[in-house]
Formats: sequence, C-alpha cells, structure tokens
Amino acid sequence: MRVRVDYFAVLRERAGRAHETLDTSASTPRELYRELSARRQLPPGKGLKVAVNDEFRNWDWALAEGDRVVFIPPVAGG
Amino acid sequence: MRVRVDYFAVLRERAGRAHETLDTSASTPRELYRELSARRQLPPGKGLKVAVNDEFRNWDWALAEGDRVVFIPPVAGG
Amino acid sequence: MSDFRISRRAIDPAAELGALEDAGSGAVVSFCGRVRNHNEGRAVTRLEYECYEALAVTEGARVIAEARESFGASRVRCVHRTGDLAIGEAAVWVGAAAAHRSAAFEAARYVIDQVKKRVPIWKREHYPEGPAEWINAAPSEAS
Amino acid sequence: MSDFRISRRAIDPAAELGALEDAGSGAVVSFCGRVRNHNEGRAVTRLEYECYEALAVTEGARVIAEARESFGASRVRCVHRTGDLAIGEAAVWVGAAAAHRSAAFEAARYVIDQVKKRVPIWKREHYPEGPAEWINAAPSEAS
Repeated sequence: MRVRVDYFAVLRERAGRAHETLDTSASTPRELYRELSARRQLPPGKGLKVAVNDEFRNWDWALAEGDRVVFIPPVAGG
Repeated sequence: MRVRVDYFAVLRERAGRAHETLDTSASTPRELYRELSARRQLPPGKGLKVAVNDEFRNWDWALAEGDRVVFIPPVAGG
Repeated sequence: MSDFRISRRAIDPAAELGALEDAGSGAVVSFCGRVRNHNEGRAVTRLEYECYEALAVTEGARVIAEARESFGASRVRCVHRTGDLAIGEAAVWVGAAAAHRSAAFEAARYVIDQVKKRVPIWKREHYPEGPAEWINAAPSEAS
Repeated sequence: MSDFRISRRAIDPAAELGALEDAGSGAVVSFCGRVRNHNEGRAVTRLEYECYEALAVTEGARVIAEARESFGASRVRCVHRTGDLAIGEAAVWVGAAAAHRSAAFEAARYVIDQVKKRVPIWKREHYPEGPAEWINAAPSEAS
C-alpha cells in the first residue's frame, strides 16, 4: 500500500525531509510509525498524535491506499 | 461650621444643584446627610458612601471647618 | 500621565495598547466596554457618564496598583469616558501586560470589576421613550 | 474569511478588533501573545513558527465554535503567525465580543488555552549562543 507521510518541526529535522511517499505493509499509523522510526531515526512515539487525511485519528485507524499521514509532535503555538 | 457639599448624578438631580456651601451644626457626615435629606428631598442614605476632602471616609468621621463633603450614590461605571 | 485616566474625548484603543509596549511582556490583554443598544431587555439610544473626578482618579490609581501587585502584571492601564456617548462608543478601556497570559487576563479582569464597584462614575441611560434613568441608583440596588 | 486564520504576515490588532464590531456587544476582550526576549531564564533572540496548516485551520475553527457556544460570545476570532518573528512581534491574537464581560473574558481565555494545547503549530527558539530548540519537543514534556 502506498501512503504519503508529511513531517513537521522536530520530526522534519530528524527525518531530514518534509515528506515522502512510500510503499508499506503497515495497516495502522502505529505500525507505520514503528517502521519509519527505525528507518528515519525518529524519536519514540510517546507524546505524538497522528492525523490521517488532515483529521486527528487514533493509532489503530485503518490506513488506506493514498492516505496522507502526519505524526504530530507536542504542539507549542502561542 | 461651614462646609461645602458637592452633589453628583441622582443626588445632583434631587438636590437641584451641583454644590452648595452651608453653615451646619452637624459634626459628622451622618448628621449632615440627615440635615440635608430633609432640606433637599434626598433619598434615604442607605447604599450611599461618603467622601471628605476627596477620600472615602466613614459616616462618623469628624467634620472640620472648610471640609468638602460628597455623598456617593451606588456607582455604575463601565 | 497616570495609568488611570478620565477622558471627555473618544478612547483610542490603538494608542492605549501602544502605551503598554514592553519587550519583556509576552501577554497583553485588553478589555473594552462599549455602549450597547439595549440593557435588560430595553432599547437604549445613548448614555451619559458623570464622574467625581478628584476621587475617581485616586481610587482608579489604587485599583491599577492592586492589579499590578496582586498578579505580577508589568503594566496596567485604564481610561474611562465621561460625557455623552453614542451606541458603540467605548466607555471604558483596560489593558494589562505581563510575562504570562494568566497574569494579564486576571489583572485586566480585576481592574474592570473593581472600577465598576469602587470608582465614583455614574451612568444615565436614555431610551426611545420615557425619561432617562440613572443606573444602579434605585435604593433596592444599593450595596 | 474564517474566524481562525494562519498568517505569514504581521498581525494588525486594530484591523482584527474592527472585525469584531457589533452594536449589541457591550464587551470586547482581546489577547495578544508576543515574542518575549526571554523564556525560562534564557535570553531569546527570535522565534520561528511552523504549522500543519490543513489541520490547524479546521482544529482552530472548532476551538472558535466551542468558545462561541460555551460562553455565548457573539463573535470570536483568532489569527496565528507562522515564519520568522522578531522580539516584540505578535505571534497570536484572539478577540471575543459578547453582551457581557464575563463571556468575553472566558471565551478569549478558552481560545488561547485550547489553541496552545490542540492546534498543530510549533515554535523554535533561537538564542544568543547554542543551537535553536523546538519548544515542547523533548519526550519528557510530551503530553
């Protein structure tokens, strides 16, 4: 399955890129993060949230072909 | 003893004047208000505050020659 | 110029805010109270504010000092109008600057609450019909 | 234009306030969060804000709607900067208009608290010495 991942802030810096499109066997954001954190030296997922197609979703949400996935570090606006 | 009394808002309207200077035998604001409320058709003193020489004082404050006394209706700024 | 002022001229919120500028203050809260077109279900056409200015400015300055000290705000200012005001005009403006937002919110709120409670200013509402009325002046509402 | 916006250009508080105008609203509260010259005891030279805009605007709009409904505010608006900001520049602005001051204060406070908690915006602080740091990003501070 092909998905797009966008990286922001500290994750963008760790991953060394703003986004990537990849083929994955992960069926949930949890599995996808596990796969990427090994490949891209991302920090542990604790404290992150996840969005799929620009909506907050839980870590066991079923991913579908073409989804856009964003892992969200603790926010710090204001 | 000669004192000056200034009237504001509803008391100014009731008294029909903004201020007056008068000779009085009143030795406290309480006595002064009693005297004036009869003469000027002022409402009962309940809920009013009093200032002497532009400072809030209690009703038993000792008045002195030349004092400026203001009876203060419930305020309504803002 | 004092941090509490009585003004017969229109309040300029942009100028008031400018006077709070301070590179150390991360948070600025402002409150503006304006003349509404209604009050307690009754249409209002305009307002008149009257003030016992000599006492208002000292009591207002005390309120400002209390807000600064109680909440650790770096700057606090307030200006209150007097005279005739039309619907929509600003009657009172409060601004508070502080390092953090809690202090700024609490200081601004304190000032407007205390000003309405303690500072000798009165308002008279005018209506489409019937005589104008001094607000709060009824004995039953006396504090 | 939406009541929650992300802006790469300087915030204009006077223009934002103007958009809250409403003859029925007696109370207007605004909050402005500005870049401070220090944070937790350390000198700060400038800030960078980054934003996941597609989600930020929908989450921000939800926060605004919640504030309006929870407190009965008539109008609520928020704008957040992104990009490079100098000391003293406005990073976020919130305004709330309501018939009474409690609703305006509470709505404004709610919006800034929730925006800081929920809207995907991140800041990186730059210091006189040493590398810039993403704020809040340390695992120990993760929520």
